[in-house]
Amino acid sequence: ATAAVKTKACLALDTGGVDDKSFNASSWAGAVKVKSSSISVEYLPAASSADFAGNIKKFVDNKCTIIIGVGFAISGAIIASAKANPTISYAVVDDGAYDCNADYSVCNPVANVKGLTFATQEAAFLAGYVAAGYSKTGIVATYGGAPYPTVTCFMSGYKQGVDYYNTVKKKSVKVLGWDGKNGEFIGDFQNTTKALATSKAFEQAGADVIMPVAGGLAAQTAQNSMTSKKSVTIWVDTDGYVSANQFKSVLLTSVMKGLGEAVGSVITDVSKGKFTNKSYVGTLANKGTKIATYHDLAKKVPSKIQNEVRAIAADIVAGKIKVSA
Amino acid sequence: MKNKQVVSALAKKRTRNLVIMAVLNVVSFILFAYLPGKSQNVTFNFVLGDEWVIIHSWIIGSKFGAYCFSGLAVVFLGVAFLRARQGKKLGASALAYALSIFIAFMCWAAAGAAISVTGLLQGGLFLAIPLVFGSLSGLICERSGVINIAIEGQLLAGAFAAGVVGSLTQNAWAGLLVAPLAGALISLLLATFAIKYAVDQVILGFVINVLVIGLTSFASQRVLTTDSATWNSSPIFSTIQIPVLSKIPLIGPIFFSQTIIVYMLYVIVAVIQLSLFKSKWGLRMRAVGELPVAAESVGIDVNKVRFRNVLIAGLVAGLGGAFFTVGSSGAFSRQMTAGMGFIALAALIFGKWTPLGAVAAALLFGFADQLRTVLSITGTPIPSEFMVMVPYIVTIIAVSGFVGKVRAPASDGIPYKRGGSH
Amino acid sequence: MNVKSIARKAILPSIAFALALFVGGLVIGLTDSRVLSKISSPISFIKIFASTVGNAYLALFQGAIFDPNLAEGHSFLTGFYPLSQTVVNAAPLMLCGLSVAIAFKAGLFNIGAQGQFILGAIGASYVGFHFKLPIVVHILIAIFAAIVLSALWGGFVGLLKAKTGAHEVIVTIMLNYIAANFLLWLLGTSAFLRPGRLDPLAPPIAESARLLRLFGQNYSVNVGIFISVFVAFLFWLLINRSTWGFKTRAVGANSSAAKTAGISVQKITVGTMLIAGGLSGLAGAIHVLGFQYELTADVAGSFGFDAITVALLGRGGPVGVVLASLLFAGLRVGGSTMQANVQVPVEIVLVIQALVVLFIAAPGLITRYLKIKNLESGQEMASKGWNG
Amino acid sequence: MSLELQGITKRFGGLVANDAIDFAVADGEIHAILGENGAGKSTLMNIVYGLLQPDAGTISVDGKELTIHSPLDSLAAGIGMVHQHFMLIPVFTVAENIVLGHEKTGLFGKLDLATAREEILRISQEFNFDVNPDAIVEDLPVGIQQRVEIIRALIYDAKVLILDEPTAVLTPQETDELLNNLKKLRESGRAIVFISHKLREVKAIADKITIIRRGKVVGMASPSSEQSELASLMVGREVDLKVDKEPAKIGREVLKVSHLTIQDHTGRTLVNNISFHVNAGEVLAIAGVQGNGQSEVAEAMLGLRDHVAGSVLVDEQEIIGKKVVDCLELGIAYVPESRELDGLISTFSIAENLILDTHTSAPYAKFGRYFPDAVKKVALERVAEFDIRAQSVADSASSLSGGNKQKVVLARELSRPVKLVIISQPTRGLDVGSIEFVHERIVTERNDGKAVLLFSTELDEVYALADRIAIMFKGEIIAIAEPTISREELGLFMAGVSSQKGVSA
Ligand SMILES: Nc1ncnc2c1ncn2[C@@H]1O[C@H](COP(=O)(O)OP(=O)(O)OP(=O)(O)O)[C@@H](O)[C@H]1O
Ligand SMILES: Nc1ncnc2c1ncn2[C@@H]1O[C@H](COP(=O)(O)OP(=O)(O)OP(=O)(O)O)[C@@H](O)[C@H]1O
Ligand SMILES: [Mg+2]
Ligand SMILES: [Mg+2]
Repeated sequence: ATAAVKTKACLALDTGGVDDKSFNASSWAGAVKVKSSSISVEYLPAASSADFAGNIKKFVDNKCTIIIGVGFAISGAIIASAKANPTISYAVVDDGAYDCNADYSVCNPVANVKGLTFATQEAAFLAGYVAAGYSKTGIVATYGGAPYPTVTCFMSGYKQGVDYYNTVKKKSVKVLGWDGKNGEFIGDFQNTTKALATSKAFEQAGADVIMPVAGGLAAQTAQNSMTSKKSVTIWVDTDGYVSANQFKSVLLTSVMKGLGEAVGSVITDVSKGKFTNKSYVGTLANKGTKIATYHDLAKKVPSKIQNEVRAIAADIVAGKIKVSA
Repeated sequence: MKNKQVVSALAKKRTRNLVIMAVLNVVSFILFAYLPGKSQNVTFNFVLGDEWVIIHSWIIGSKFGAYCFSGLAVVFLGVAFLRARQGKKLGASALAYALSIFIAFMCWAAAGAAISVTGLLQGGLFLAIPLVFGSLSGLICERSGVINIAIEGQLLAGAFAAGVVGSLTQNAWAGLLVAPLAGALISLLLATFAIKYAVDQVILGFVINVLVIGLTSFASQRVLTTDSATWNSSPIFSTIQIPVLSKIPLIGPIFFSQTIIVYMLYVIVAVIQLSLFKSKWGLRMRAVGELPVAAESVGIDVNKVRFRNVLIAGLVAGLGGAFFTVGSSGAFSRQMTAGMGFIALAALIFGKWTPLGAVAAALLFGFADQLRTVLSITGTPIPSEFMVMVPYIVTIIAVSGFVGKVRAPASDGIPYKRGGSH
Repeated sequence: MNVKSIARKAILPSIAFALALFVGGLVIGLTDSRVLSKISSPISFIKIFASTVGNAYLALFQGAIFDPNLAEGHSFLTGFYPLSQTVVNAAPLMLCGLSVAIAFKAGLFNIGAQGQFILGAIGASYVGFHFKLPIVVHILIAIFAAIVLSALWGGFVGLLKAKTGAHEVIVTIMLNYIAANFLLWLLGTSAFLRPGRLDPLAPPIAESARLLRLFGQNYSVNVGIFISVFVAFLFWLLINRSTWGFKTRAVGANSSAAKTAGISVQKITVGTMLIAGGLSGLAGAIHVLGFQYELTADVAGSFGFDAITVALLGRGGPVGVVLASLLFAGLRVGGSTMQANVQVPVEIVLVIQALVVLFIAAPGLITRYLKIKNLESGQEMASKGWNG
Repeated sequence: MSLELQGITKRFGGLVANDAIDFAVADGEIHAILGENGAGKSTLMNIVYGLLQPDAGTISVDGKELTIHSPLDSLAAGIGMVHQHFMLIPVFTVAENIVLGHEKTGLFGKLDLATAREEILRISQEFNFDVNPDAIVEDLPVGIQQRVEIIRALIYDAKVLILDEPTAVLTPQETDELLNNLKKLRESGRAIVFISHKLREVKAIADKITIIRRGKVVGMASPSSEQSELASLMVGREVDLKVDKEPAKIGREVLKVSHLTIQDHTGRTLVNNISFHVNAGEVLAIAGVQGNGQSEVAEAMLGLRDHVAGSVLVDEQEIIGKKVVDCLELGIAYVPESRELDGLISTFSIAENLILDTHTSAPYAKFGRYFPDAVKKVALERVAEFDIRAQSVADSASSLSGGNKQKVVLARELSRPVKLVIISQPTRGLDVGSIEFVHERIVTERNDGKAVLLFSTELDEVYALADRIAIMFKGEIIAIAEPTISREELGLFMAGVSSQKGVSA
């Protein structure tokens, strides 16, 4: 047996930084997890999208064996670099990484780039169903940080889940904050005051379940749920019960996005020499996205609902239920 | 030979405003009342908690309501017109007009939905709190003759200090205690450079903001996030229900079930309003802000007064900063003041450099912002990105002399040199 | 303006920069856990303190100018890749800096470079990806579109100020927020979406609209830097060798005397803000056409804000702005390397920038404590208070 | 109580404003300080009052030497001052202004104005001042504002009262009243320092006269001494303020103002429906106490004001509604009231200031290009012609002395081809040398057949230059008179008493 090939995994982060309590953070966490004697990991932050190309270039010069761009925004720079350096493996988080021609009539995967995307709407669908089933007031809510597809797909799946609940149960649970194309957005991922005011406003409008899709701002909503006791919160990206344990008493469930795992597995693939450019889509089926258990609130969620959710999950996996982004 | 009658700027402005009002009225008739297809019910709720008297929610047909209140607006417009004819101020009539138009607008915007009026006002106040603190800080500085663009920085510093100390001690009060000091520290910088070194105050304020944003963001990345359990998870103040008052319908839940910081705010507003015009402190503050050399000629040490007041302003803004962390969210996050310092500045100008004016303006901005939220969660056709712009647009309109030509204190921003020739 | 006078002008900024680096070093050192752990034993404390700060600034240098690691194996010159990045970022920064500076000449404080930059980027990129045009023509039209859009955006501020007296500081700050949200909305509209995609990411700029790169594809340095420096020269001409410049300086120095002399303060105010807007817009164009190649939500980065410190450090003059923009671009670019290599957050760059400007604005401070005589005062630039 | 100064010296950079000045005033005595503008009078008194710190010298009260760091010390020592530039906060009420610095506070630190009100009323009774304690100062005419300053000094019972050019803003009648009041105060045993450069008044009231020139005491004189004697002491050479001008050769009507009305932006009427005309070759002087609308009229002549109605014709051309630049084009030379604020750009070079309003025309400019060399060349000629004292035309205007600043403005305005010269307070703050120069210049323009509209609050100046005198009061022209009109009559007009003979408008 020959010594394992030394793998050097390098993450080019999106703006927002490694501590964004969101996709940058979980991608980096995933990389760190698989760190080993034969695998080294490092990252570069970006102050703005102007840094992307430069960061990737640094990695190329530093002889990285796999370069992972985090966020759809960096995709272009990754593809450009990949075509210039065919010997290096690349991956992009939250983007299919297709190389299109001028008028986007033909788009092809690039030989050495793997796209990592997530059908989070599928898990969000389940969360929506749970929320609808849990809600006493018949009103549930969601809001986003900014109207990015990676944000809105959560909200969209959530709404579809509620609508599905309404059709099967002949109920009319209302969703605030997302009507299918428009919704409530804070405008950034910093303004805690506004996030808090928004959460309060949702409660005053009668919502008793709120799903914030706004990175760090989610803490404000959970915080508010704790103080007001008028609502519960659905966490996203990670299992809030673990990552934000101080709020455990008000976390109904979490819509988990397997970013870390995906990033980790790409890196291990490379170290095992099994890297392919076959793009990865995290789904309920491959557990790339899922909802967390109800933890402390388990007894508050009717077991009937819990079972139905399992069934629906199966249907989505089987393709009986289609969930659009 | 011609001899046209002069029209003063005031008269011009009045006629202009009347025209605008009339146009708005037509718009409200057409857009809010006539155009909408079928009429849906609008529900206005006034109850939030367990007030004594439960005001029944008020349900009205959207089209009907829009017609009624647009009509009512016409009446007030008439009154305003008559007053203008007599060269009187539009004052109350304009206010009543605006209110009617607003209700007509709400009937249209919230058609088929339920609006919690109390909640709307409560939320508005909530968003206004940092603005009020900020604008009062600006007021004290500028009435003393020092322009304060650094409000943002003062708020941010206060938020940071309160968050960290509150977290380290696991005691919100400790945080509340240091926040003003942090604000004052920033003021110390402002005062030293503005008064001692006579640096251009607008530039100075801007640069101080950059400095504070840099320092707090740096520290929060390098220290807070490394171990947020110790450094960045402060307990927060719980709301205090004032025994009797908090049960008053409408008023109670809005004003009397708040955190200690808000109650402090009430006191501060009252104190500043009174003392600005009725105390030695206020008299001297205004004197050094208007004609410092005259103040000096009666033995007042102008720069000492200015220096002290700038520090006091820092205390006020710093306290306001505490609202962001120990007052609401518990944890500090980068640039969490999100430009509120600048809106506070606009509120100060909009409020014509008077405490009550600034407070009113701040409340208006807060209200506009909350209204945005409330409407967009009940669902409006307007894209959210535009809804987000609302407070900024309101601010621009506000400072565009819409409230009449505002005059800053005469020596605002002009450094004072002893024995300088006048 | 001869070499000697420039040299004399440079004394104060240099000292200020050195001081800023020093204070920045303190901040870096005293927030480092490893350093603090040694607080008990002075000697080792000093040692580790020095090494920490030293490494940080070394990384800064490597990220901004020259990195030996890149050179090894290749030619010596390849080690200057970071410098090329600095230059690329300096170009738009320079133009934004000039935008702020020209406003200062007329006594206006233009905090709106950020928003104007965004409008320019929008115009340039739309023309850049939407139309099919021959090279050069395409570039010219794209730049033209950028300048028109941003000039109007900036001119609006001037108009408000002239007609209603709305203070430019407040208005430009608000317009920055509005521009950012407008861009976000735009990126969601079909006109700016990539076919079959939903991300807020406009289609890439057509090859025909991209600015020529100077040292091949590996180095993104492009003609943008020449354009910027040339514009700096035009700036000097406009201010010192044109009647418009004379009027501008007059209004900036004493508007009531200017008015009495028959100069229309309103016209100058509006005109200056038009030009200022156009300059920032040109910056946006050069950034997307020469480097970014696509319109993103944060396309403006922090160019517009850094520009203000650039203008202040550059003392409002073209030469100063050119040099200052290179310096701050270097800090920015080096900053992210510093964060990557030694985990010192890039925000320290903001601190250094602010400190430099503070020390410059208060020459009294330096002259007093460093006993340096006959410095050029740092106060060429003054904005007008609310009543002005 | 007596005040004594010894060897007071004060330097402003290179300029010695006070040079080892000795001065003393005893109680029950009025001691006048006579000196032309810029002699150092205010500087000296500001030192006594603590607003400026002397570089050398001692101040002693009742023989006790005391160090005065700030007005606090002087006030404590019983020194009160009525300043040349009033030290009143415009937006404060009279009472607020009086208590400022000596505030008494009641419950919860509430400001106590009541006692101040009583005091104010008491004193204005005593001197029949009729001052309303609750009036806002900026609404009061300057005469009353001055009384407020006197009241303030008296309330903090000043034993030594300093008045710095108190009569500059008063009508002759008001001046007489003031002088009488000062006599009263003298009776009450106060020591009074009376500063002026108006010989008549000084002779009328002073017990002793000290004359200073260029910061030095050049001698003492008794009130009985001849005016000419005082004048030559003051100026340092023989002077006669008579400008010899041949009778006017009246030409066509150049300026015709009819029914001119001006309001401020709040709609307050500042100038009310006035009409007058100026012919080529004559000087029409508009006299009046400052603040009666003259400044507004002057500005309106150049289109500098909004909210103007009526008609202003220059050679049959309406200028109301015209842009400033077009008015200048029409051939109007305009010398503003304040050279510092409106006449010059202090940071600009002297050369640039010399072409402020002609910078777009040849040879300075062509197709928008600007040629500094041409500017410099022309500047050198102007400096020679108007004998402007400056090291270099590249120096900034701020480096110039008052008189030379004024010369720069004149040089700029009078070097253009103009038919109408509008000139406000042309000699304010100038020394006699400059005054003579400026007056001669004005007369030359008149003789060249230009129409000259002169705004002046200095009666001497008006009499010296005017061919006709229009008197403004409260925004109206209440009379247009011949220069033969007596001071008394003129004074009554300035005080608004129009019920009398004289060519009423
Ligand atoms: N703060 C100052 N800095 C520099 N020079 C000054 C200052 N104040 C006064 N001067 C100069 O000192 C000289 C004396 O000024 P001062 O005001 O005492 O003269 P004055 O006798 O009061 O003249 P006026 O009759 O105009 O009041 C003048 O040349 C004046 O320009
Ligand atoms: N306020 C001031 N600040 C600084 N320097 C001043 C000031 N006033 C006067 N000076 C300086 O003092 C000198 C004398 O000024 P001043 O106005 O007294 O001249 P002057 O004696 O009145 O002569 P002139 O007849 O030209 O008015 C000038 O050179 C001027 O530079
Ligand atoms: Mg004087
Ligand atoms: Mg003088």
